[in-house]
Amino acid sequence: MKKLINDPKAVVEESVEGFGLAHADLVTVHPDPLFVSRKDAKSGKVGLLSGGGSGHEPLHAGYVGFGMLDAAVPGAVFTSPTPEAIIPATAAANSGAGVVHIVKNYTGDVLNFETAAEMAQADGIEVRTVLVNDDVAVEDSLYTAGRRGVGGTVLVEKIAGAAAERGDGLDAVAAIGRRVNDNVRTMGVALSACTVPHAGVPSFELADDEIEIGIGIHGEPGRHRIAMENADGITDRLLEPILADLKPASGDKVLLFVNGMGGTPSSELYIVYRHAVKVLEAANLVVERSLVGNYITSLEMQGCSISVLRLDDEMTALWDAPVHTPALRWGM
Amino acid sequence: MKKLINDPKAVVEESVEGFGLAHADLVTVHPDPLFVSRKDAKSGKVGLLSGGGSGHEPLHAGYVGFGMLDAAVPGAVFTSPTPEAIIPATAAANSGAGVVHIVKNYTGDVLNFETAAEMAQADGIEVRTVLVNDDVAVEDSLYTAGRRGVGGTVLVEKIAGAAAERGDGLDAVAAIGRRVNDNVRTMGVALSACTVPHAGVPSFELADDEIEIGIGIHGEPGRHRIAMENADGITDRLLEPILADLKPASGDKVLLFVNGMGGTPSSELYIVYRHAVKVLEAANLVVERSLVGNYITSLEMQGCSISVLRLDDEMTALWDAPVHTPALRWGM
Amino acid sequence: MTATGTGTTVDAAWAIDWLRRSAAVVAEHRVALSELDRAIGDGDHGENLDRGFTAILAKLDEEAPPTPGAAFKMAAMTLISKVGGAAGPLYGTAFLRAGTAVGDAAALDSALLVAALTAARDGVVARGKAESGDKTMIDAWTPAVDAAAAADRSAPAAVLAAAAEAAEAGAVATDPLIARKGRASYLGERSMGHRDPGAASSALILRAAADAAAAAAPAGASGTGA
Amino acid sequence: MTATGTGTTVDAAWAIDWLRRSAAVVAEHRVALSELDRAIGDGDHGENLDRGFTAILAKLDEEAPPTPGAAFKMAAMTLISKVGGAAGPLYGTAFLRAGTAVGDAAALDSALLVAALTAARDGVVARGKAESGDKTMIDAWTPAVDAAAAADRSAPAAVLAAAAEAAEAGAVATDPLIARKGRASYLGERSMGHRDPGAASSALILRAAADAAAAAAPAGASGTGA
Ligand SMILES: Nc1ncnc2c1ncn2[C@@H]1O[C@H](COP(=O)(O)OP(=O)(O)O)[C@@H](O)[C@H]1O
Ligand SMILES: Nc1ncnc2c1ncn2[C@@H]1O[C@H](COP(=O)(O)OP(=O)(O)O)[C@@H](O)[C@H]1O
Ligand SMILES: [Mg+2]
Ligand SMILES: [Mg+2]
Ligand SMILES: [Mg+2]
Ligand SMILES: [Mg+2]
Repeated sequence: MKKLINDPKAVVEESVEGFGLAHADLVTVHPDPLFVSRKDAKSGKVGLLSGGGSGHEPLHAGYVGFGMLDAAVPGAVFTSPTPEAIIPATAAANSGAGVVHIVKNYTGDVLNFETAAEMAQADGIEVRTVLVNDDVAVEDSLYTAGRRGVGGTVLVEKIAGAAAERGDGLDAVAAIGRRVNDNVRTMGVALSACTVPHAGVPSFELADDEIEIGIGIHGEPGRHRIAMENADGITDRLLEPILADLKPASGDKVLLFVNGMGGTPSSELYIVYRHAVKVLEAANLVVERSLVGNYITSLEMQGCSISVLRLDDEMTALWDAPVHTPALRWGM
Repeated sequence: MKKLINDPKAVVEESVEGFGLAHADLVTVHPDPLFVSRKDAKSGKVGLLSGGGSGHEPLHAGYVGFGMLDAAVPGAVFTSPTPEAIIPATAAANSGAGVVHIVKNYTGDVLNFETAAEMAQADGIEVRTVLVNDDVAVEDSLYTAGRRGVGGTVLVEKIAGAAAERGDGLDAVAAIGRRVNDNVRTMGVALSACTVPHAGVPSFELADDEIEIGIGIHGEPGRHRIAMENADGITDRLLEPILADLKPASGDKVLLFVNGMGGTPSSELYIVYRHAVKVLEAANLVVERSLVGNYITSLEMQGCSISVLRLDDEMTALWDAPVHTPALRWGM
Repeated sequence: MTATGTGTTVDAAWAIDWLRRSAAVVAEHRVALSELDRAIGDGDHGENLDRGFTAILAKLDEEAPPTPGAAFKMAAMTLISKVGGAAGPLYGTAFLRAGTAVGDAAALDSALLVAALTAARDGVVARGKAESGDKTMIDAWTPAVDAAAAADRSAPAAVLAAAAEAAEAGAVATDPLIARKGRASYLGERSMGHRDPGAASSALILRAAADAAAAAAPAGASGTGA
Repeated sequence: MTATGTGTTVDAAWAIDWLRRSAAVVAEHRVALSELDRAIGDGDHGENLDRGFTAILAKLDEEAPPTPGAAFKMAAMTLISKVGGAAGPLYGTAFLRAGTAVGDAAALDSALLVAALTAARDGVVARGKAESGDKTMIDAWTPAVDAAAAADRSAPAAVLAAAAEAAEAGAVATDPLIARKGRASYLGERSMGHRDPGAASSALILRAAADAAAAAAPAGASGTGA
């Protein structure tokens, strides 16, 4: 394992410290328990908080700022944070109107946020939870812990964040977050595994001509292992279950999000995007908005995920609304 | 070699096509000869053009847009483009006030841009060339092709782009570009090599406990191969020759740019940034501006480069000026 | 601190010794547990538990809990705040419920121990909603609780030894199962042929409880357990 | 097309044959040339030249240049527009200067050939500023030009054979050198022990010129060359 790190046990702390130094205009880093809060939040708005294991950067701390999150709680690498950190972060995100927790659907995240939400409510902070579970790779959700929260999380955070920024109330912000989740589907592929710093070995082994289809974002193996294919073929394989599950109507407007897992150059993401647009247009969908880049990653994993969000006019307007965070910025 | 590509020979064309689809609001892709031009350039401003081998994305096409480049010419992977494409791109970038070519100092780039500039001038377009050569890894520049253009290129493009946008004349834009180049120094490290698509094998071999210090951005080996060190140690090694060469005075204001080579997660870049800030502050420098991320890459190479730019007030103001390109955006 | 006991009950010293022995086996098996998790999860289970039990050791060094219940509650709060992931809240709930079950009793007899183990298991089920056969820590805990309930109640050491043995068998028995809860469930059939890490760690921790009780019991006072 | 020649001159057919043979050897050695470049450069030299010569073949299929000079100029423009990198402008300049040197002569005798080779080399030096010993294509070209100038001038085939032989030796002789120009110069001493890719490709292309001339010469008309 070769990484630009010092002590494998201090990776998250040191990285977030550096992040805080680089973005001191936007965020404050609270070191112990570790969480990140927004510097300029206006009082009285609904607070937005997300968190989860680290290793998915820029998610979540990179999205703290105007028009998106008010606080982010980074756990250990690929390990959900504990209530110990979520509770004070919830308090920091609260300016009187309550806090929405955006939680990716993993047993650990759900349990820890559940406990934290209970304790924050006991302290008098209203909490609503938006569970993100957009991963169509998980087929039999009845017989599993349910679909995972993956790429769609970024879109939920942006759109719900814009709703909070324009002054929507607690239930309204949670409702728009859920609406985004209900309308987004994601599927991912890994060309290589990633190496968790404290483990020191890749999280799975993949032969030189194999890829994993249907991965999550924690370096876990996917649903199927298949022989390497070209970019167009892989794109077809990712889009097929997305469209089968989302069942968009002809003429629907969509946001197409091609996300890099961390170790794939953006040039390759654009090759995937190119074909994805063709597939969606052939299905009579209108690609109204796009996002291409490393927005929710698995350390240095090579691969990508594709998310398709069915847009309505309100979601589009909230997507377009100004945002100013370390990792997503436009309109200001 | 596993990559999200179709035909290794079509990588650049397909990737730029996808890029054009994703950013159709900002850029136009001209397929043959291949170049990218800005959609909304205002008439009468000095045009800015850059180009070079592909594989460094988002450089250069990602910087086409308001406040930065007017055209970019992507060559084959790691191979400078030819006059055949540079000439029409120069014509597209010209709206009457002439064009500045920003050229990274490599024999191939210099020769091809030289030829193109000559031919464009013959067609009546005034051309000035800003040669970027910020790489302190090249020690004996008298006995080599001279220092290479690396990370500093991004800063030259941003700051000269802002000067052109505010209406500076041809010589003034070239002068500010040269001033940035004169005040920036860069040094890079590779933890792994990258694989050029048509080659199919990594551009060099590196043992599990070795790193290359002083790499360029073309997958070429560096100046020294050393045993793996921790992030702080590597950061020290990169900053030492930068500061020795730049010789900043105590109290100088600097921009600190920690750039990922493509395959390194941003969390690791922030660990490097964290220590770099400490080293610069210990040298009594004021880190006034920062940039951390993948801005000039070598495909999926793991590693980073550090650039330090000595700022003056004008450069800082031009850095802060609004920019709206696919890969760099703020203030609008 | 040397664990003590009358042979028919276990006390705070036993509880503390249990936690210390748990910390030791978790540290010893840290890599192995993460390795199990790497096969069907995300490779952090050993690391997670080690972080939690290291924090428990630090707390124990600061202040010795006066009762088994206080020790369990301290362990619960520490695991909940330090472990994260699925295992943190689940183990935390287990210790919390065990603590509530024993109240502030200074000594626990076999019946109270069985009640504590049952409450712990029920807490994990309540939080995680897993059923037997879902390939989770429940597949170690439920056989352990059943064995404890059926064991010779003359000595806690015997009860805990029976529980540990059953937990170990239960962990081994997760190998052929298809996971239906937790991260491993995403693998579907590919989770077959691997041991559930949480079941494995549960067996280690219950064995530590039995070992602490055996060490605490006066010579000859223990029951049928190892 | 069969190359023809009087034995004392070479013509357009020879020039076309040279370009076709060059395309063939470059294609054959594409991977090997890139492999040389991978060691001390960026691994694209074979790919670059192959792209250029493939384009030259396409142009030749469209229209046969009427004179050697026209063939050289067509090659020059194609290499400049298609190859990129350092090699594109340098080889392009070489062919351009050679074309200018021979003007629109229909047949080139040995003296004109030597002048063309000299002009080509001088063009590369003018563009690239490399000196002998800098570990570049110049280290193949300069010995080639010197050998051509000194060769028996009775037949172009002999002149070109001498040039090719010297270029090959020159390419081999780049192995121990430290590069001072081009990408390889960034490696400093680490460039030692590797052959310069541009010198290697120059030797291949000059050998193709000699082979084309040998094929064109009537049996027995060639000089001392191989
Ligand atoms: N719903 C559940 N009920 C009971 N145990 C569970 C459940 N989900 C996960 N587990 C247990 O947690 C273990 C994984 O713990 P750990 O690796 O620390 O957390 P994470 O899965 O969040 O990385 C699994 O091996 C399993 O025994
Ligand atoms: N300044 C120079 N003068 C002469 N030849 C040069 C010079 N710079 C580079 N070369 C030649 O070009 C070759 C490399 O060509 P190529 O790999 O196609 O271009 P690039 O280096 O741009 O990738 C070198 O092997 C060397 O022979
Ligand atoms: Mg985990
Ligand atoms: Mg090249
Ligand atoms: Mg785990
Ligand atoms: Mg090369």
